[in-house]
Amino acid sequence: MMEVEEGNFDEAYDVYACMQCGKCTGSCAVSLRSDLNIRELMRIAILNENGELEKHEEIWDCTSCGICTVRCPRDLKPAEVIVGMRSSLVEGGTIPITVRDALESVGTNNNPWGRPKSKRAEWLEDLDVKVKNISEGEDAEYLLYIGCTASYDPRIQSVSRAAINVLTKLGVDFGILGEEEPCCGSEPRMMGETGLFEMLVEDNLNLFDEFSISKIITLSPHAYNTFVNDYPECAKRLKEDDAEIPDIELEVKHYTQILEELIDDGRLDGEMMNEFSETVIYHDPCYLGKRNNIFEPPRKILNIIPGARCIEFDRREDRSLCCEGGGGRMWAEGTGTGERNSIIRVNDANRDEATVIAVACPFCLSTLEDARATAGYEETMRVMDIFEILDEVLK
Amino acid sequence: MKEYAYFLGCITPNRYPGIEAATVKVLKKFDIETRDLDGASCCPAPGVFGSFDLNTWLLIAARNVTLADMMGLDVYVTCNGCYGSLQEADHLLKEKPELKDWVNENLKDEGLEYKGNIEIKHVVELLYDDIGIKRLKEAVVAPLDAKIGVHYGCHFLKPSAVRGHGSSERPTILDELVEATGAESVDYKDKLMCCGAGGGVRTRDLEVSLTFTKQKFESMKKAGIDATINPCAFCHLQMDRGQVEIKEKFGEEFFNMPVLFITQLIGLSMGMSTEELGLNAHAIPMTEKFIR
Amino acid sequence: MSLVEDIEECGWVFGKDTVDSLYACMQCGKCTGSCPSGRITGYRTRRLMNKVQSGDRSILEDPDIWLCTTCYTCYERCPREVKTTDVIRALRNVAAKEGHMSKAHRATAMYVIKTGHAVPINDATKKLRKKLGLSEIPPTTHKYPEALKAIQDISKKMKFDKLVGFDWNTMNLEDREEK
Amino acid sequence: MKGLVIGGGVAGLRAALDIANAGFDVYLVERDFSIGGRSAQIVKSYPDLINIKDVLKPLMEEVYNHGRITLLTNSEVLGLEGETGNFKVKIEKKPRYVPEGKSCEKCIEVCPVEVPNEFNERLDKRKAIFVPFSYAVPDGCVIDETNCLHFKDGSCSRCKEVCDGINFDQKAETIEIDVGSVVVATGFDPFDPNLRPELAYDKYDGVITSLELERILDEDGPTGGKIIINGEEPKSVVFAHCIGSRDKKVGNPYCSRICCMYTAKEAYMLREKLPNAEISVCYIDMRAFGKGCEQFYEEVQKKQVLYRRGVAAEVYSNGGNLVLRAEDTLLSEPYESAADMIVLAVGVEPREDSSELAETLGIKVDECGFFVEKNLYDPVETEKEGIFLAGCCQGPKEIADSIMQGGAAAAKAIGLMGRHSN
Repeated sequence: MMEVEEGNFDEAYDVYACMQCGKCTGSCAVSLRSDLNIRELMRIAILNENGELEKHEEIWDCTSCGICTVRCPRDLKPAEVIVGMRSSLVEGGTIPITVRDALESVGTNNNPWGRPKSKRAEWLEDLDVKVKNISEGEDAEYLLYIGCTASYDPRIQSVSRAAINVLTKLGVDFGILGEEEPCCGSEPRMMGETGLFEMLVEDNLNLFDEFSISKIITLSPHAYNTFVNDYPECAKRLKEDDAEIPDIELEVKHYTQILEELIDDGRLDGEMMNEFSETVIYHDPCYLGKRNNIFEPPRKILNIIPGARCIEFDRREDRSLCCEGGGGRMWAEGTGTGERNSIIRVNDANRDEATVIAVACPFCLSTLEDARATAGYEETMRVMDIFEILDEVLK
Repeated sequence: MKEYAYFLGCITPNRYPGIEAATVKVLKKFDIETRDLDGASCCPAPGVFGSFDLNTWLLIAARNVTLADMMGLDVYVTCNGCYGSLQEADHLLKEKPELKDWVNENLKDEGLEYKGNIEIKHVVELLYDDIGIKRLKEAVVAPLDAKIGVHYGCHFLKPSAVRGHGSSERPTILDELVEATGAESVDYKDKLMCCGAGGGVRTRDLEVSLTFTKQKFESMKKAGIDATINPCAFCHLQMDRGQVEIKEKFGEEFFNMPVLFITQLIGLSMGMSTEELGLNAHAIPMTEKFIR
Repeated sequence: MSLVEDIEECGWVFGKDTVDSLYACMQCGKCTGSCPSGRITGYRTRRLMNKVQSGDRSILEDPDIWLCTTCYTCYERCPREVKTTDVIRALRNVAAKEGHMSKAHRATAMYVIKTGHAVPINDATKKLRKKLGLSEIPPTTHKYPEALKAIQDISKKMKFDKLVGFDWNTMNLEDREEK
Repeated sequence: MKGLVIGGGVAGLRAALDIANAGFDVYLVERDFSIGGRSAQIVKSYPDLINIKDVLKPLMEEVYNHGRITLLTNSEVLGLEGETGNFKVKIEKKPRYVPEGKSCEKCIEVCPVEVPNEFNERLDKRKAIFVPFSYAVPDGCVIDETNCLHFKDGSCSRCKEVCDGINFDQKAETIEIDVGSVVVATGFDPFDPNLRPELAYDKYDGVITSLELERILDEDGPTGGKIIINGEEPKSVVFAHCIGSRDKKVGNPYCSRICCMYTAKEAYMLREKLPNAEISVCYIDMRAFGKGCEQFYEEVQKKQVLYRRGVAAEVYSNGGNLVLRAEDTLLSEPYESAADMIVLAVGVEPREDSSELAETLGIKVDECGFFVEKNLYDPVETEKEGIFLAGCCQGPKEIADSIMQGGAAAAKAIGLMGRHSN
């Protein structure tokens, strides 16, 4: 049987309880076009030793969308088994070079994009609005956690700027960490770098404590997920190992949840907006939807925008088709050869005559933007983060 | 006296005529006369031609059966492939009237008509049923003191429902014949395994087919076997010539295990010479125990 | 036509029931577990049956289907009495029809058309036959030209010559790309 | 001494008859308007394919006409006190408003209310005054007061205008009876597939449950036995096993036992009606342990019903065409299968209100909601002496087993009442 730090794969993930029904593989976002077969991997985890994993390059095809775990009839966590397998590969050093570079960059630059830490706040430069910087001692109710991708990727930086504009207009008391903002660790964790993730959790919790941060708004569902689901568990484990972890309880929200609260409180409504004469189709991000059951808030926001005709994908909410941006896929080539999900997605949107695909995740924005260009919809369709739409329509 | 037509097939007359000579001689000693089946062809091989085109296979096989049918003689074979082809075709034709009509329609031009009045026999059946163990034992003048590994071959036993020699998993008929010669039939691990030649595998992928054979010889060696006997010219070729090919392909030590057709073994026990049984023409030379 | 219908057509001599027995396959794997070829090659009988059931034509191109030696072990042991070996032979007929026939197999077929024997006689054997007191030429198609003609007539009538690509002018195989 | 049987499905019918035939008077309490239970919705049995109606109808009539059986339909048990040999049971008898046996059906024609017909799994409509099903016992019309306009706002009495038998003034009454023993045989509910939203049961008309298909297969059903989905005969059908069974995510970790075989039977019946359709079945393991069941399974396969190992993963529509995705776990290959009709083999669940009844009776339910038997060796007794279990309320089982358990529970009840009578 395969081994991980926590013991063997059965102790860590209950692999013997798998009944090999194939619900995971059948549900998997990439199984139709990649060799990734999670059911088979569950079997291999019992029957083989860790060395076997080197033959399975497709382990890096997993987008960590989590649907296998969501649907498993035996209530197992196949998505975590993949993380465990990647951990073993990371430990053994047999990982794709691009993944290795990304992980090393997190260690040295605090982001996986290989960009210097000093440039993390560059996106702020052409912004008209003044933003509080909590790391410079300014007080704010919320930390707006931008995240690595929205800090460095030129296309996604526009979401960060839109976020500042919108939240400021709506009177939310928030600040940022600027250059001091760390990597949240979500992607390193999904890429199997458990040790690095633990280090980030320890450092980040201490950083939040230092600046008395307890309420966080995230742009990315990935950051949201890791703060809400991974941090508490990891902190508990670290404490048991006598690490110095501050006793803070974080209240973390994805930005769509904050905006929903503003709508409920009457602080955001359609009258504050100009007409948005578009047919908008919303693409559920896996980390917001499947993994955390947050389906309503983004729809609620889009539905109050005047002039917007909101339509839906056939595959939506918990059946939403993963864009393949998560789980470290931004840094792994992938073995599949068939049509990418993001292409299927923009084609579906086009068939349904959508003019705007609304997203609420930097990875979805990135993959769908690429697909839009590849599929030739540059003239007829835009891919926009909900923040970007609001920035455009708010008076 | 009994009379049979002998369907030679390909490998017996064209590669291992020793099998033909031994068989005719042994049968004659027991008053079984062999008549030529003039104009017979390749059976054609059931796994090979049956895999290419079943219509052609059936027609050629039916033609061969009909040649004997028109002589009014039951026919015997010395190859499991021939046995498989002719018996399967005969069985299908006896079972399915529409097939018989189709065959006769197509054989009309050759002046042939299949009637289904004869039986297809394997020489092993002649030895076991017509002659019998008792008479075989009585005929032994030079009992063999040797450990024999029996190879049945697949199409002699299977499909068992058509062949009718009982269980294909626990056959004894050849072992009984071997023991009648004074030799000991020794069990070995892959006794019932295919030799690897059939189904077109030898032709298409010699290395794969030899891997079967090699495995059989390895387990025979382990069991301390002196020689292997078979009832099938094709298996015979695979196991005799195959040993040379195994050495060529895999560069391993020679197994050097003599390969005998069942009537060759019986011939030896009845005092016939190694030479008249064609045994000295084999690729693997006989060891002392089989030289008379 | 679906794959199974093709197989039914090619295997009509066995009868429809024989080919259709494959629908009784419950995928227990007894066949694969029993297969001597599967012990040393990538040939997987159960998988083949499954693919045939689901009409996956890609198996026609799969060279593995030619690794069955027709030993009938699977056929004998099948708990559902699927006529595996017959199904495989009929399936190979379909593959051959679509041009998936190896050069070596075509050559074997050629010998039968040319001589009536898949393994024709040679000089060494002629000598040996004489020494053993047998007729130098066996009393088969080798001896009787009219018998050989009968075999050739059957090959033409069944279009077997076309199937294997036999050229009557050169009495040899025509050049053909191996699929 | 008298007996009580709660539930008029096959298990309860068998129990009531056996107790009555042993010489004891027995009450049979049924919540619905008719006895017959779930079996009445089923067309044929497996593996012998006999018409359920041919067996069930005589059984129902025998119960109805039996001198020792008091049949209380449209009735519910409200309370139970006392102990074995001496239970006092409170029962609410609700009115039918129409005399039993009355069914000239003129009233149905004039009724303006149309509601989904539960008996046909809501695939067609019925009126507020209606005949529960073709061979209901007691027969005749009944009024469903929750939907009847007369009871809603008094705005309608059209049925009464054409039928003087109708009496809106009937009132529910509570009666109290003394019984020595109780057999509980309250049956099951089918799993609600909306708890597995990825299968999109709520989204597409082409996705149906096996019980819905059962009604569609019935010559007396909503389509007259024609297989019609979205107005057309389906060309491809996929059955999906283990929907709501063997599934911890929906709280049903158990195997429902009957789905493998009822699916085989439905596939068989479907094949008869659709000789050219592609029919396949997604399954995890095949459980065909009943007498004759394995042979039947083989027979079904031979009708070119393709069994593919691997559970159904999800259903979506690709530009209007249904697609089912799953992995063929034998080939280790995920696949997408187009299907005009997808039949979800829904599992067996305890009745929604089984815990309430357990509390009323003072017996236990297990973590899944099924009533708990005393132990493995007393499979029809409960921990409370004098209360026995039969049929699917104790755990999933097929019709034959339910009947068997009904008989066993009756034998226990007879023995107990015999001891107390002496």
